[in-house]
Amino acid sequence: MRTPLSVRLFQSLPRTGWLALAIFAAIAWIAIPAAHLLLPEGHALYVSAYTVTLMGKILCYAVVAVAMDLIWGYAGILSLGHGVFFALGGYAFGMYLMRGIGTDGSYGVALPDFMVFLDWKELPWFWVGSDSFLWALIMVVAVPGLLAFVFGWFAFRSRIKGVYFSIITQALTYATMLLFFRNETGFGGNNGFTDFKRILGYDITSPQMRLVLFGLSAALLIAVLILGRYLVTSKFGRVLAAIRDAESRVRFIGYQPTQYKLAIWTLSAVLCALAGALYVPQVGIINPSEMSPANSIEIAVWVAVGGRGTLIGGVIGAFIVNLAKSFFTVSFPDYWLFFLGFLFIGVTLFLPDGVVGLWRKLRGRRPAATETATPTPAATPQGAKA
Amino acid sequence: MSTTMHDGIASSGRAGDSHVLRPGELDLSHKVILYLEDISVSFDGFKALNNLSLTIDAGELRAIIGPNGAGKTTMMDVITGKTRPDSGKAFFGQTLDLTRMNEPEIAHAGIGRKFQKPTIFENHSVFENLELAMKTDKRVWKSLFAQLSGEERDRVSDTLKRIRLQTEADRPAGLLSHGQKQWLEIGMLLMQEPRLLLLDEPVAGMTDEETERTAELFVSLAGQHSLVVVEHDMSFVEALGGQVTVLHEGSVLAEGSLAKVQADPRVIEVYLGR
Amino acid sequence: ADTIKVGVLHSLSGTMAISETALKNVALMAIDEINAAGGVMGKQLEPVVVDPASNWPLFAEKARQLLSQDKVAVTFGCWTSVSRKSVNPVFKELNGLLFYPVQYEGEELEKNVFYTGAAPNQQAIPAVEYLMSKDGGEAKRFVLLGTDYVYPRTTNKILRAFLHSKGVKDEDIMEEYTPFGHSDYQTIIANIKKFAAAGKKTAVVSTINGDSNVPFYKELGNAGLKATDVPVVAFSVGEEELRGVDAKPLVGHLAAWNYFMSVKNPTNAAFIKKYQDWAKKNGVPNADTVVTNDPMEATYVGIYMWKQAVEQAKTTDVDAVIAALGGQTFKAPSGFTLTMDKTNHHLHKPVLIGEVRADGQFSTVWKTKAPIRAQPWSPYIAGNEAKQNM
Amino acid sequence: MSLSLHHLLRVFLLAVCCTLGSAHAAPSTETLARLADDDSDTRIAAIAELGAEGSAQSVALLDALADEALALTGDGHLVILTDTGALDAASGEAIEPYPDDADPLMINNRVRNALQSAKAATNIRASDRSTRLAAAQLLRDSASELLMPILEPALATEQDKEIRSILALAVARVNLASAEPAKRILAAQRLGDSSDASVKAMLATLLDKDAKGQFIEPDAEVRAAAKASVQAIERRLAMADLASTAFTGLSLGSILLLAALGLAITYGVMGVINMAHGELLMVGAYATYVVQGLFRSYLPDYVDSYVLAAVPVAFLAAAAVGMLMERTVIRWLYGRPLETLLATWGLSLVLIQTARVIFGPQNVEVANPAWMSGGVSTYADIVLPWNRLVIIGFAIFVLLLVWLMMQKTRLGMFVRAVTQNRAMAGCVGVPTARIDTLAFGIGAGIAGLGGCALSQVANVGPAMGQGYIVDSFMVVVLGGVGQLAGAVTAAMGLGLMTKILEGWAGAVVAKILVLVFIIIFIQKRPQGLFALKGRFVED
Amino acid sequence: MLTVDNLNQYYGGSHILRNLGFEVPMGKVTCLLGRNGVGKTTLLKTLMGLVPSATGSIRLEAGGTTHDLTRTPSYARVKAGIGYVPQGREIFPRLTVEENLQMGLATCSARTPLPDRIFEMFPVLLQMMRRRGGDLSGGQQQQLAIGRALAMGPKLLILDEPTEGIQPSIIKDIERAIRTLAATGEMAILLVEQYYDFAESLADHYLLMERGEIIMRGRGDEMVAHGVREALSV
Ligand SMILES: Nc1ncnc2c1ncn2[C@@H]1O[C@H](COP(=O)(O)OP(=O)(O)OP(=O)(O)O)[C@@H](O)[C@H]1O
Ligand SMILES: Nc1ncnc2c1ncn2[C@@H]1O[C@H](COP(=O)(O)OP(=O)(O)OP(=O)(O)O)[C@@H](O)[C@H]1O
Ligand SMILES: NC(N)=O
Ligand SMILES: [Mg+2]
Ligand SMILES: [Mg+2]
Repeated sequence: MRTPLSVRLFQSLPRTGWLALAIFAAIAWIAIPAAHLLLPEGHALYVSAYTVTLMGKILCYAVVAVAMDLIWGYAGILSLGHGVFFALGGYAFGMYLMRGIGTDGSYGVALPDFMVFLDWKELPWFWVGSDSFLWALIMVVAVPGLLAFVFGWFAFRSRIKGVYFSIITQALTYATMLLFFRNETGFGGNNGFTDFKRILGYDITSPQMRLVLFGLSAALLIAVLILGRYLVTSKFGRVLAAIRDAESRVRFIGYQPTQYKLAIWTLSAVLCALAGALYVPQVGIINPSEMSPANSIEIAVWVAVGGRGTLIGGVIGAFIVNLAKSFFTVSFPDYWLFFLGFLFIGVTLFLPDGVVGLWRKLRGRRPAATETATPTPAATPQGAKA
Repeated sequence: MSTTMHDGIASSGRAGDSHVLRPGELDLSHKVILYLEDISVSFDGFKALNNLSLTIDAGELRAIIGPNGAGKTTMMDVITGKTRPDSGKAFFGQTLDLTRMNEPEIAHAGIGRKFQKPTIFENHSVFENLELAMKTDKRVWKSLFAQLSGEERDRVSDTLKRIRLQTEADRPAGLLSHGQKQWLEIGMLLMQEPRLLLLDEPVAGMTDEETERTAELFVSLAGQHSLVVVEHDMSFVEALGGQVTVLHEGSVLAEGSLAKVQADPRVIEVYLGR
Repeated sequence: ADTIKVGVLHSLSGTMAISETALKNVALMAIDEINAAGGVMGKQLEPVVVDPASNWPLFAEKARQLLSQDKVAVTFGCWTSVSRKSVNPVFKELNGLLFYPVQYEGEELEKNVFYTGAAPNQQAIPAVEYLMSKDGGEAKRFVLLGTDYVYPRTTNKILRAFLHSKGVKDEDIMEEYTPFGHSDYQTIIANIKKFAAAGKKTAVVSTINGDSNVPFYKELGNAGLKATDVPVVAFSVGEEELRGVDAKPLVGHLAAWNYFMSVKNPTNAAFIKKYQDWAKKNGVPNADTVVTNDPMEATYVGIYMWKQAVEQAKTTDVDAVIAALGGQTFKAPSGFTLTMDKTNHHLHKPVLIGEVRADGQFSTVWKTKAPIRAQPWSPYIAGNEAKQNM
Repeated sequence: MSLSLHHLLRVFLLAVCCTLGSAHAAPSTETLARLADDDSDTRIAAIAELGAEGSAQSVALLDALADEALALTGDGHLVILTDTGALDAASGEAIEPYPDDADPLMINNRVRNALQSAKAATNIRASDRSTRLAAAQLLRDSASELLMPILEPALATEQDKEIRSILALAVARVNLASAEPAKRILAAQRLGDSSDASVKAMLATLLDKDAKGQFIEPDAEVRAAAKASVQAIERRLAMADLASTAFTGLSLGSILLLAALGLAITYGVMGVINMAHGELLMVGAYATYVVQGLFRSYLPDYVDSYVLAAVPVAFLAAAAVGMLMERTVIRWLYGRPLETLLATWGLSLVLIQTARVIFGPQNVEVANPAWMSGGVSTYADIVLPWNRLVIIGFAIFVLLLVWLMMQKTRLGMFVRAVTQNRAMAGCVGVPTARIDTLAFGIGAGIAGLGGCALSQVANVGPAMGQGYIVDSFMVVVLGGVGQLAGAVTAAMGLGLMTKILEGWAGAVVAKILVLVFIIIFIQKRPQGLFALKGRFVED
Repeated sequence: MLTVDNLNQYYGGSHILRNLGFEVPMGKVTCLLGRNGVGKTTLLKTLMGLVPSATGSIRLEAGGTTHDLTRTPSYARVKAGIGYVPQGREIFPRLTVEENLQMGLATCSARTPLPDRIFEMFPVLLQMMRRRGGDLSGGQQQQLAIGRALAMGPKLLILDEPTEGIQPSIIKDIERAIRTLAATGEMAILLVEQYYDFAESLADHYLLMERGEIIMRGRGDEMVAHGVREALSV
């Protein structure tokens, strides 16, 4: 007797998980919009446009963190280049947004401003179709997906693992960043795209549009969490974890690790791209610095702070780090790096499984992943007993 | 021998039947399941295998002994695709050229292996270890929707019972003791239902009693499966009862019944000692 | 409220902290000074300093926060063009007011932004004209060397068009770019040497920005390319940048700005003194060697112009202040009285060309007689012809 | 430039002819006044007169002007400012009291050029060889017909071989324009010995045709000689090109290597994904800066040796920071390599901000000591900068140090053993905690040495480390983690490749191509250049 | 002599070693027997300081001094004179055979030579000096692990299933060697073995463990009488 997929999807989350998602959805889709639109400014519960965009941005980051956790936490592949997929998704959608400016730009012509003053006479071929929303959506998924697929296919086939993989992903994002910096590449150089006006004809700065984007980001996060949860509780997830722990053994029992890795890698990239596409209209700019190696490392940092191999940890990490940044950069503009630095150090030292690990410890539940193995005391820090 | 095991073997092709082979299927028309000829492997000039030739018949239980460093493990590496031989042929059945296949393909074709040093998935529970090893469609797409049927669950339970780890089923495998890991790895091998089992020192670290049980298990598997067992424990080899091959410096030194090779002065000299 | 909030939006961490921290400092100094003198319309100014951390989307976020949460009356901030581009839509949407103090590539005119740095015609073009003049060495061949991003690219595009108009042929122009943070200039300097060996007097126009300048100048010095052979004129190297280099081998190389710390006049002397005192009082690291530079002056001028406009408009309301800003004048440390253009939101600025001295200061070797009006839409870019009167 | 120079020379030669052997009169006040004029032409003319006159006082005046020590007092007097006081410009006598309102005269490049030429013409007759050499070089580059009355006698009397050949080239350059074909042929042949691109350009003009398609140079023999010489120079220049690319590549490689060597220990050997590596470089660089400052304040006479003192200080400072990091943070994370990524990332933020608070956000100035400034001119005008040469040597020194430590000492063996199996290392009696601290300290110290070297070519600022971390990891990983030889090969390979590509495609594209190359290369060698082979690798 | 008292050890919640107390006298071979998973390896790891004990004391008397090792780190225990052959070989895979052996001399001064005894017992190690430990075959690695523990001449030698994976002739050699080592009277030997015959032939004393407790103990020649073999196979 086989359980239908819908039921299994449902079962993949514990009851508390669904409850949490429901509360989250209610806040994101009902409470915040209501508080933003209906309450007067100055009301204690009023949610400002600033808060909505900030939260929207962090929701997108959270999606990226979950995507990162899928490959890092569950498949043991540390990507130091996930920013590239995020940024490509953003660029793909940004092209649509640029075209959406129409003749409202500084030069009043259909070409994007940067093309005019850099002497482009017409749209280059890769901009064809970028004025179509549908095409933009396709590109958002297809371009990063294809890049990830091709890159992953070669890398996994060559059995590139561990830091070697991490380093080439870093090289990938770095190279792409330099490429996009060049004005000749046709994406606005370091200024990138900005000054967007509308999506599907609607004003991008209107509160309604802001809320729609925010709501979509929340929806994407919910969907990604459910999907991720399903994946990691499925046999697919167990095979991934097995590959993470002992890849060659997996081969000897008849699985092709390459295909499994490629699948999760590409999926992770596409999820990042979707997040990037939602991020750009909310923050209002996309430029190559999103592809800088440091940005990609930070994604891994979010996951580690939240707790690796937990999915929800990524979300929590993304929120903690980014809210902390937003708060500290204003409250302690001169010293906030100290706070952030010590936060990272503290988390690793005292919360080896991130915030989620702490939560579990407090609840007295030891996660399977830590009670674990490494019966060799290699994992016990030297001097821990001293 | 459980019934599921029997069924599994029966349905996967009767040895010797002359039906048309599908590509990739095992051809046992000459009763030989494994065929090694003139295999040589060297590492930085050191010949670990030196023109090794060996054939294993379908259903046979073969013990391989030989001094430390004789090349036994290396031979298994060659058969399972982990090491590519410098020269020589390695065939699984009549048609499958092992030197051209990668590890998953070889595993898929029906060769299972237990490593000298037990290797299991430490973070997975004992149950999951067995589940992962179980013979099914192991492609990505299927794994996304795979779920255990009642019958498959039973098979895992049977195996758990057989390796006496029922009580440990839900513990992470990394927490098992050395001997328990050995058993778990044997269990995983059984779940794979391979045609040919390669067992590298399966009873190392087991008590004498468990060694006997293991021998019984292997003997019961023979016939339906083919087994190649490497061991240094002579009483265990004796209990297996099959033919014995002695490897030395990468090639076959002697072959025959245990009694015969034990009497061979060269074997005594290099291996058994006085 | 009895204070007026003023936003300061400069990176204090990340790659741009090198340049922007000083702008934050000078902004705070000017605010202190104004407060000490009684504030604006009798109200004290309250600075709100945030750190956008050299992260461009964060600039937009912080700008929004300053405008919508803190309700600042005006913001002084940004250095890179991309950070400005990033905040422009926010200032437009929320009708804020931004003063941008750095020289830039032009091609922009935002209602909500006042540009107190130079447009290309207030820096780049006069500098090249000088190089072509007798005193500048009558250069005939030009190397346009820059960091690979929009400001250098656009500036060089404008310069190329300008050089064409002066009869310089493409074969006498070499254009080279390096990535941000590039630190190895051996090849490029070898190439410049080769290019210069063709027999015509060659000059280098450098739009290298940020960290790359130190390795560039060190290499230049060590490779023996002297200012008397091949002078380099830079648009993004000021006193602050020269603090990080041993200037002795660079004597004679040039920079074009609208202000030099070395300018001698009472206003400047007072300005420098004020800043040095402020730095000491506020514990700025290396306070005894702080320098002033062009963007700092531009920041300072911007703050005072805003103050004057507010006092004239008698309100901090953005539209009123914008209206009042046009035509404001201020006696700047550069020694000139600067005017905010009535229409184009840019300052009329003098152009100064200076040669590097061994002590890391510049000696002015040429300057305009009077401030000149900005051309944000360069006439050397096609399509801008109609915009010259803006 | 050429026009004003000619003008200057004409005046100068006139003066030389009239005043040769005449009395050494003091410069006239009128000349002095012109020296302070606003107009460069006037000043240049005055300079030429002074130079031609050649009296000690004139030379002193010119020197003072070049050093911007010639100043105008409030009442219009010209004075020379010295370290000890002020001298009257005309008489050279000391002035009391010191004129506080004296404002030094600024000069621009054009005036500076004139000063140099004026001095060269005087200096070619100097007794000091190096002064003559410098003068000869300057005259060679600006040789013209007008200079012949100076060049020819100089050539005739010059004994030094090198200076002679330079002067001969200068004469040939002038003779190339001579009216006599025979002289032109000789000159064209002579110039074939040059390896100067500008000489090549000059010779090449002889081969040009005018608008009507006629050769500018009428004499076919001259053209043939010129052609042969052009080819000879071209060959030499091509060689020089190759050599200089190789040098720049090695130099970049040695910098990459110095930046990466510390990481080769902390990461390559110890397995700590050390994101704070760049900041350890920074510590070394700031240590160098501090040492320089101390020397400037307390040992100004020995300022030029500050770098030597900075080497051990940089090592110790970085090692101390590294040991502190290890004791407080990293030691809790062994066996959890990915967590070290997070913690060291945090550490790097803290270190950057600490530097910002202590030293300020701006870059600080670290000067090359005199012996590391400038460069050696070699073949075909290739200048090998001293700082680069020294750094190449230093890289070899540090490499040797690391190699000895890792391979030839028990400490190295212990470190390797501890990282391979920490528990077991303890069980054979290795005090693992102490070894870890020591090893990390040494790795950090090596990074400090790298930082000391980097301070001589690049920025010293709080964020400087960030620029090296990516490259360092690339070098260590590309070489094969834990493989010293691999790191060396990778660093040199990347350096050379970058420089070759840069010459061909520009810096930006070169960088992109190098990164793409790394991606492709790892496909072929998934464990790096010097991958460890063996059965344990897979497990 | 090694003296262990009242030793308790827990992995997380589970109580693995319960109130263990025993002695390993000098010049004698003490065999520890027990079925899979009863806690033998855990006991040895506790002795080595690899896993912390909850209660109890561990003392080593050798050469006239008594070391209280209960809370000392592993390396100090080695310094006090313990040599350890762990289960699963645990050689250093990327060090050469020679370096692996030299690691066994970590507590000695740098110039101490490797004792010839090792190569007499395991000639293959001499052949493979330059090969990396990880490249050796399983049995060769086991020999290496034993050789490493013997290098410094320990006062107490702890062996966890040392015959695992070793060919019969060398097992015989090891047996002889252990006897000789014990016979010198300067070494105490604690041997964990599953291979009953080997244990029986070597044991001067035996200890039988069951679920973390010692349930039987006695002299080696009493093993048959006490029915140890039967107790192991219940
Ligand atoms: N990668 C390698 N590099 C060098 N030598 C190797 C490598 N792999 C195996 N060898 C050598 O090849 C020989 C055969 O090793 P193998 O592991 O096959 O022996 P074995 O018969 O399984 O021995 P054992 O009974 O000890 O397990 C050994 O001498 C070993 O040292
Ligand atoms: N790190 C650990 N965490 C929790 N339990 C553990 C851990 N390591 C071992 N155990 C458990 O402790 C018990 C004793 O294990 P140990 O390895 O000491 O057994 P052993 O007697 O040496 O067995 P074998 O003969 O199989 O080697 C086993 O049940 C094992 O599952
Ligand atoms: N505007 C600049 N300098 O980026
Ligand atoms: Mg083996
Ligand atoms: Mg055990």
